Amino acid sequence: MADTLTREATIEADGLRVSVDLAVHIASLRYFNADGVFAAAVRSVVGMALPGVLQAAMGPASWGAGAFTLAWRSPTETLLLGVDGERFSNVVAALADAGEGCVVDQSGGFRVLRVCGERVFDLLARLGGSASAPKIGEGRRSRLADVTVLALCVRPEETLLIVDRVYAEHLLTWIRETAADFATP
Amino acid sequence: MNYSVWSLLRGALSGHRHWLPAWRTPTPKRTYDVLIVGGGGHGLATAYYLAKNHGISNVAVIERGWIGGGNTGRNTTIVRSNYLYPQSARLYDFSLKLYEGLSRALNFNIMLSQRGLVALAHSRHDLDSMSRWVNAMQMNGIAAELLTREQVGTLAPALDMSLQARFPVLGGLAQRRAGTARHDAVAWGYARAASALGVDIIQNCEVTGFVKRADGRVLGLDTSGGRILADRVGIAAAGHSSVLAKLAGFRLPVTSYALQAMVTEPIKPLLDTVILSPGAGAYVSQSDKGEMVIGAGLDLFPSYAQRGSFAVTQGVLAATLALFPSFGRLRLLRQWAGIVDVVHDSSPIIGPTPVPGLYINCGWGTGGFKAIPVGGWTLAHVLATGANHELAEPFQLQRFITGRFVDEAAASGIAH
Amino acid sequence: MSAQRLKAPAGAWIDRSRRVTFTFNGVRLTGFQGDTLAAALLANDVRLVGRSFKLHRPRGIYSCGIEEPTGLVDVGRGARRTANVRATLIPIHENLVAQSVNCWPSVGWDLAALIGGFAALLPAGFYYKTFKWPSWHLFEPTIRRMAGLGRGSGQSDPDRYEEVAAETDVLIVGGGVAGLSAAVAAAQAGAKTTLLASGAIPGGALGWRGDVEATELLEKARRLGVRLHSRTMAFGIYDHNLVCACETIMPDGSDAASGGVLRERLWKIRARAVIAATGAFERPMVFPDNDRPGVMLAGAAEKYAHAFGVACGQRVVIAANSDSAYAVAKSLRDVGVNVLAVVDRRPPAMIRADSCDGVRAIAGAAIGSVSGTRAVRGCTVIPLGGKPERLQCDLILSAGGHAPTVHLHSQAGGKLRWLDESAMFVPDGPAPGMASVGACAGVFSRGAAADHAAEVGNALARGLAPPPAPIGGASDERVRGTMGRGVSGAGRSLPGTHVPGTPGKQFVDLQNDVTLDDVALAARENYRSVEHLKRYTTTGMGTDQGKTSNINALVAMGECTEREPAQVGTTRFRPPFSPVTLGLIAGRRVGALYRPRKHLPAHAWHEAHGAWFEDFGDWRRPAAYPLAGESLEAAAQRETAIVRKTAGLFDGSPLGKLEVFGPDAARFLDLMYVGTMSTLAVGQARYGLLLNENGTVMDDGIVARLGEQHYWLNTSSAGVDRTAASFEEWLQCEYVDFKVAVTPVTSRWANVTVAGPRAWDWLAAAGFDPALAPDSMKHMTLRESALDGVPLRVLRASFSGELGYEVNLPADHASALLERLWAYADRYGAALYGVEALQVMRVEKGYIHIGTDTDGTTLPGDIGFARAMDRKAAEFVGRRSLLRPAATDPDRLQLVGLTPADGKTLLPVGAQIAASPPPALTEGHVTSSYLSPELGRPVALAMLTRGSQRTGERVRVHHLGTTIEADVVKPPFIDPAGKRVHG
Amino acid sequence: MMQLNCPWCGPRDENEFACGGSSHIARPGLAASDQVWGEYLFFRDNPKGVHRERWRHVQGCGQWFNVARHTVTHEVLSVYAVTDAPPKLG
Repeated sequence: MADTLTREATIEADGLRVSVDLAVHIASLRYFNADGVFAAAVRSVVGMALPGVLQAAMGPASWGAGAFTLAWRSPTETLLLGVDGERFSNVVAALADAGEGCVVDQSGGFRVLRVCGERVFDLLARLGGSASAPKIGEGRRSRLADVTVLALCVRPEETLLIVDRVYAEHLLTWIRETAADFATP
Repeated sequence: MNYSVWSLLRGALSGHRHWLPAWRTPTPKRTYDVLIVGGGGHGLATAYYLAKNHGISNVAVIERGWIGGGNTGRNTTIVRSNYLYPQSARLYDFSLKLYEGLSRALNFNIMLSQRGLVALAHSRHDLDSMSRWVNAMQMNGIAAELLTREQVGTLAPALDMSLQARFPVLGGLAQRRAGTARHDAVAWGYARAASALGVDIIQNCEVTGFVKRADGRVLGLDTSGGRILADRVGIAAAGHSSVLAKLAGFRLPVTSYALQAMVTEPIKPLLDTVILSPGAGAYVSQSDKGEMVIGAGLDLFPSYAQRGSFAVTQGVLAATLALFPSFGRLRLLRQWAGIVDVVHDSSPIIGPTPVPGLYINCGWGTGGFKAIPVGGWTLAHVLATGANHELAEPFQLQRFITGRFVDEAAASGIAH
Repeated sequence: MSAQRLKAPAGAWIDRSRRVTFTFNGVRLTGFQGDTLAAALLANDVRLVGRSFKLHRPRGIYSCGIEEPTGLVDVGRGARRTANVRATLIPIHENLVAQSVNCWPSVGWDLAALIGGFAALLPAGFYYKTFKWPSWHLFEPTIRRMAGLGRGSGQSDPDRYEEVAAETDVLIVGGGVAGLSAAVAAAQAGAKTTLLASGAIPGGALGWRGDVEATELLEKARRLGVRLHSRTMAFGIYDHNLVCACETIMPDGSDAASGGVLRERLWKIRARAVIAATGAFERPMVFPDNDRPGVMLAGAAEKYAHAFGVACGQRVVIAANSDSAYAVAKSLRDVGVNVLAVVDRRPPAMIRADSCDGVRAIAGAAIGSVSGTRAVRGCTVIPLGGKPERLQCDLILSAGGHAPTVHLHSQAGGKLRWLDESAMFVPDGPAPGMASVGACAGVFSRGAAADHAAEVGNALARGLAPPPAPIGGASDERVRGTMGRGVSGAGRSLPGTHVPGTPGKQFVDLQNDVTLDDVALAARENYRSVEHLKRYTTTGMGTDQGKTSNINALVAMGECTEREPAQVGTTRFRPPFSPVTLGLIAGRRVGALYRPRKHLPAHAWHEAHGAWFEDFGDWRRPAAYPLAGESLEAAAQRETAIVRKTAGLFDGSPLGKLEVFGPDAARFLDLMYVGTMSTLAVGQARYGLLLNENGTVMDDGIVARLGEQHYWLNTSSAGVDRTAASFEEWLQCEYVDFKVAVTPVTSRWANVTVAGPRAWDWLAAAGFDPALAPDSMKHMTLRESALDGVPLRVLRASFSGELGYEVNLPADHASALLERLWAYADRYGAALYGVEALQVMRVEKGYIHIGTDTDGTTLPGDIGFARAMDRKAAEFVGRRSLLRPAATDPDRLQLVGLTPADGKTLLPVGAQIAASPPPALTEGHVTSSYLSPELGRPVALAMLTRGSQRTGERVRVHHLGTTIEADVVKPPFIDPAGKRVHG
Repeated sequence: MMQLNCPWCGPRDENEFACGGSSHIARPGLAASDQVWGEYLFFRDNPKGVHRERWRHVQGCGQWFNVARHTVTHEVLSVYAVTDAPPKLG
């Protein structure tokens, strides 16, 4: 009923495929100066600079191979996402005492929905405001299905929806019902 | 001229040419004993009770637009006195008692329909809060009952009574004497009766300033129709209270918000009582013409625009359909908003202002319509005697300095 | 002579090869594919369609569109029954079911029609003058039954609605020549352009004329990438140019699939600029009995003839106050309909000489009477000064002039001005962010409308101010449209059309039965403001919102009160432009998708272990784990006894959790909490109270120090969002130079609580690090630990009063830990316990629960925290308010314990404490109350005036008519020294 | 439904924000009189015209910012930082 999200909870529709990615590690990087001591530590440990406002960037290695993604969330917060648990913990540990900032492991606190297909924009237009759809390299936190969702796009035709765990089922149900009517012109 | 079935019969025979104006439209005199700013329900009631209770009829009501055009014509017409604190319970029940005799007193049918009101409980915690509410009302001498699920279901069969509903109905608090009244009729009824007793009702006349003596005492009003003097002035302008206070040189603990209301197309009777659900966030009744009258909470940002945000309208109607799924295919006919004067403890302010001779009745927030009779009665009392009516004593401006709030909303429990 | 189908080519919109059968009032009828229900009814010579609201007079089809006042029906079956639908808007489909509204037993024999006989007794506002004695309650039920038009389905709607957000530079509302011209111009200027049309595109007056230029415009618009939405009615314009529109996907009465369908789509379009091209409605003429079935709008009859191939009558009289009457006369004649005469109310000088070739025009004349009640059979014409002439006709058309559709302009805050020569209100300059073009701007000649619309489209696309409308009215010369007959020019029209003094009911509002006499009565009784007129007579308050009645009503009021129409003015136009389905506005927010509930990470595990779930705020949580046949209360008693005796397992995951980090974190928390947090050593935890600026207790919970600059905060589950928001407000708006980061982590960490004397033994058995043992980890300590590599934050704290461990771990591992611990439960005779048992235990200990024992008026001193405040001289949120007179009032309600005098009776929650039964002055109320299994008697908490000084006093507790005696005690009721918690 | 231009996230629909009431209200210290404290907490201009208020982009970046908005037309005249002085409005 509630949190029985399994990998197979995928939704197929006309020009759309939505799946849940359970194995994503997520941490909040909090800092008081976007280009201070902490930011420098992130650049060296993660290999990428903190993204600018509304930006999201993926590390050099492809997603599958344990690269990291950084997504701007506020002037004092960036989300770090990674699929390789071990590399993720090393980064979290390395940043722990970087000073002027902290790392808050949020793994398990969010769910990541992977939305693929050419009608991603049509789906997001049916979940929320018209400013919710991220372009490539963007991360936009907005109101989708009445709840707060960070939508980030690091690859063409693939948008990740990051939602608080307690609202994941709600968002998925809303998407499932929307997708069911996707074929109606 | 008396309104009755006989007068209607006489009218039928004479093509209804014998009816007199419901209220006079005099040219304003230069001076009055009392001036009242605001021609809504509270202002008109104040004028009526000044003449009726205190024999002061050298009074003028100054209305910026047309009488009953502000919140009086924009609310969801609910009258009730299901209040927790003795001070509020006495105030609102006094108002309900006046409502119960108002059609006869004013010789104007205000269509008071005491069809009962039920506040819904959706959790055991809600039931506990309602137990406190009912017992407190009974302590205040106001009849109230706790209803079982089944009793609520029979009163409002259109409710979603399934236990799997998003807001399962576990019971309710009922006040049988509560119900609805025709809002326009309340304004017109008071206007007609006040005019008959000699009160001048002056529409399309906007107050542009207060005339004061050197020592600060109020002497009268500057208006779009010229200067009018008076010994005492009463303000009953609801959402525009701060605008008038500013003209008079003081500030109020008031913020004006849009409060939306809406009606559906008229259908045959489907709901015979007033249903309130603080938990779901909507309240509903069916008008005599058959429209579902729907209201909810405020648009939560300051506004004097009588429109309301579409996002709030969506929330209100989603809440309404959560309670009444069978209303889904009905259609929204009209949506509008009043401008309500909200204070921290959602209780009124009836009494003197920092300006000598200037008194105010405001702060009713979302609950002004039910209080029109008592608002008029108590403002008239202080205008006539200079002393607060005992019902109004706990509701003074000073409470925002001393901290002696009468916080009904808070007493019903913050979110838990 | 009945209405009937006209020969082809009349009927551009119908497919004569596809017959469609439908039932109306139980009678099976047939029409063609493309017919609306109204067209098909007229084709079958069904004149009587419904009954009017008040007088139940017979009503027929009056228009051919959205302004229909009287042709209302209920359509569809069962859960799909839809009330008050306009027959003019429903395309018929196989086995469509429709019924008349507001009549019983049938539309032909409506009992309530007897009222018509007493109409003289029922002028406007009659109900204000009577029904007072003995009381309104005697009359209301009958009146309510007679009121209300259609009947709802009484079942929940099986169909679905969705909401789509869009953005565009220029949004055009209306698909006629003006709308299309503006769209093409805007797109050519490079703007992202969207066009909405309530019907087909091209729409408006061109829809059925096979207008070559319009089709070219449409093609050009498509090529330029204009996004065209037909069957999409813009119903409202809101702040900052948000236009909301309803797209009809599955029209009413279509019973397609058995399951639900996507019925309508809500468009929420944010536009930089909006152009209204919404055309105009035709104004009815006012003459005696102008409400009989067979009296219709002239434009409507023309459209029925050409679009649907239906002659609404064979012998037609047109009552005119506008040149458009002659265009309609010739148009009907072209398809073989016999137009007897145009009865033109205007003096000859106002009538265009070239307009009436071959059509008999009676100038300066009016219709004196209409014969026939359920269908027109004839009328008398009274030339001013001449003798009446009787005409045998079966159809009387109204061509009363035009009323520009200014609703969106007015909703957007635009002003209106009165054009006397054409007797209509037009926009007075642009509204903020919006311009009007074509007929709704008062530009009726086709050429001028197209040119002006293009200029406006171009200007708004480039962000420039729109050029003013070339409002011609009478002086505007008629431009010969390329396709023969131009769109009728506005021409000259009289404001008022009725002949004063003629007897008979002359209707202004057909749906609500408002006559000229009612308007005169309103004027006589001083209900002169146009808003009073509307509310007193209910004109314009029907489902058509006055689209065909507003102008005639306000003009009539003007005449009764010697005022010009401009002085009378119009009422405020409020959304929606035309009634919109509630379900559409709610969109997907139905059932569980409206305000989603929150579930525990281990919800399934609890479900599998017999949890009884309830709502606690938005959280769904186990209230208890009842065994077979056990009540909730009995289960809670059993669970409590087990925890007190041995040990219990509880899921506390909804507890609010925040991580507060930064060099100024300690200083900041001292400013937020009543107590002092900066003195906590690392690993140490302390209970804290949070107030708002007004001193009210808002939240509470435990604060623990994880590191020099790092704190872990627990708050109430309902309060965490509010508390986090409050911290952000203080940090960003007041203490702006503090370096503090507040990160909510409620969903990251599950909370598995083990409590009871054997709690530690249980944890040890399950493999927890021995360093967490009670003797090496004091009460109110937080330790970071691990179990099989899973990181833990273990807090020794207790809301039950027993030895307690709160194990915070990543949410994904909650079920595994519960399962692991549950395996050892039998060894200790332990049990799962729910929220109910926790409440019993915390009340036994006298611990408060914010929002249950406290409310929005409770100050810290009321619940025993006065001492904490004195010791802390420093500033904190709410402190100054605690120095106000009210806060130091000795008579405040204060928290006390209560036990029943007889030691047996449970004190009801919410019972009032007072010296005597009601009515009386209350001194307090019971806030929490349970039977204590350990003590074998009830225990309760209450708020009592001067409670702290009344220990030992005997008081009376009153609940719904019963009175129970109780003694005031000082909590806690169990283990006052708190030995158990220190284990 | 309004659209507010969040200084970080750009234009967003009003239902992503929460209004925090009037801005530029100085907070008195503990020594303030009851009268001054009461006026700080409750007494407001509540203008029917331009109102300087603060908003938080709750469902976006979570940041507070100031807005000068007309309380009748809802026209937004200026958006500026919480720590900025109120701009002169033309």
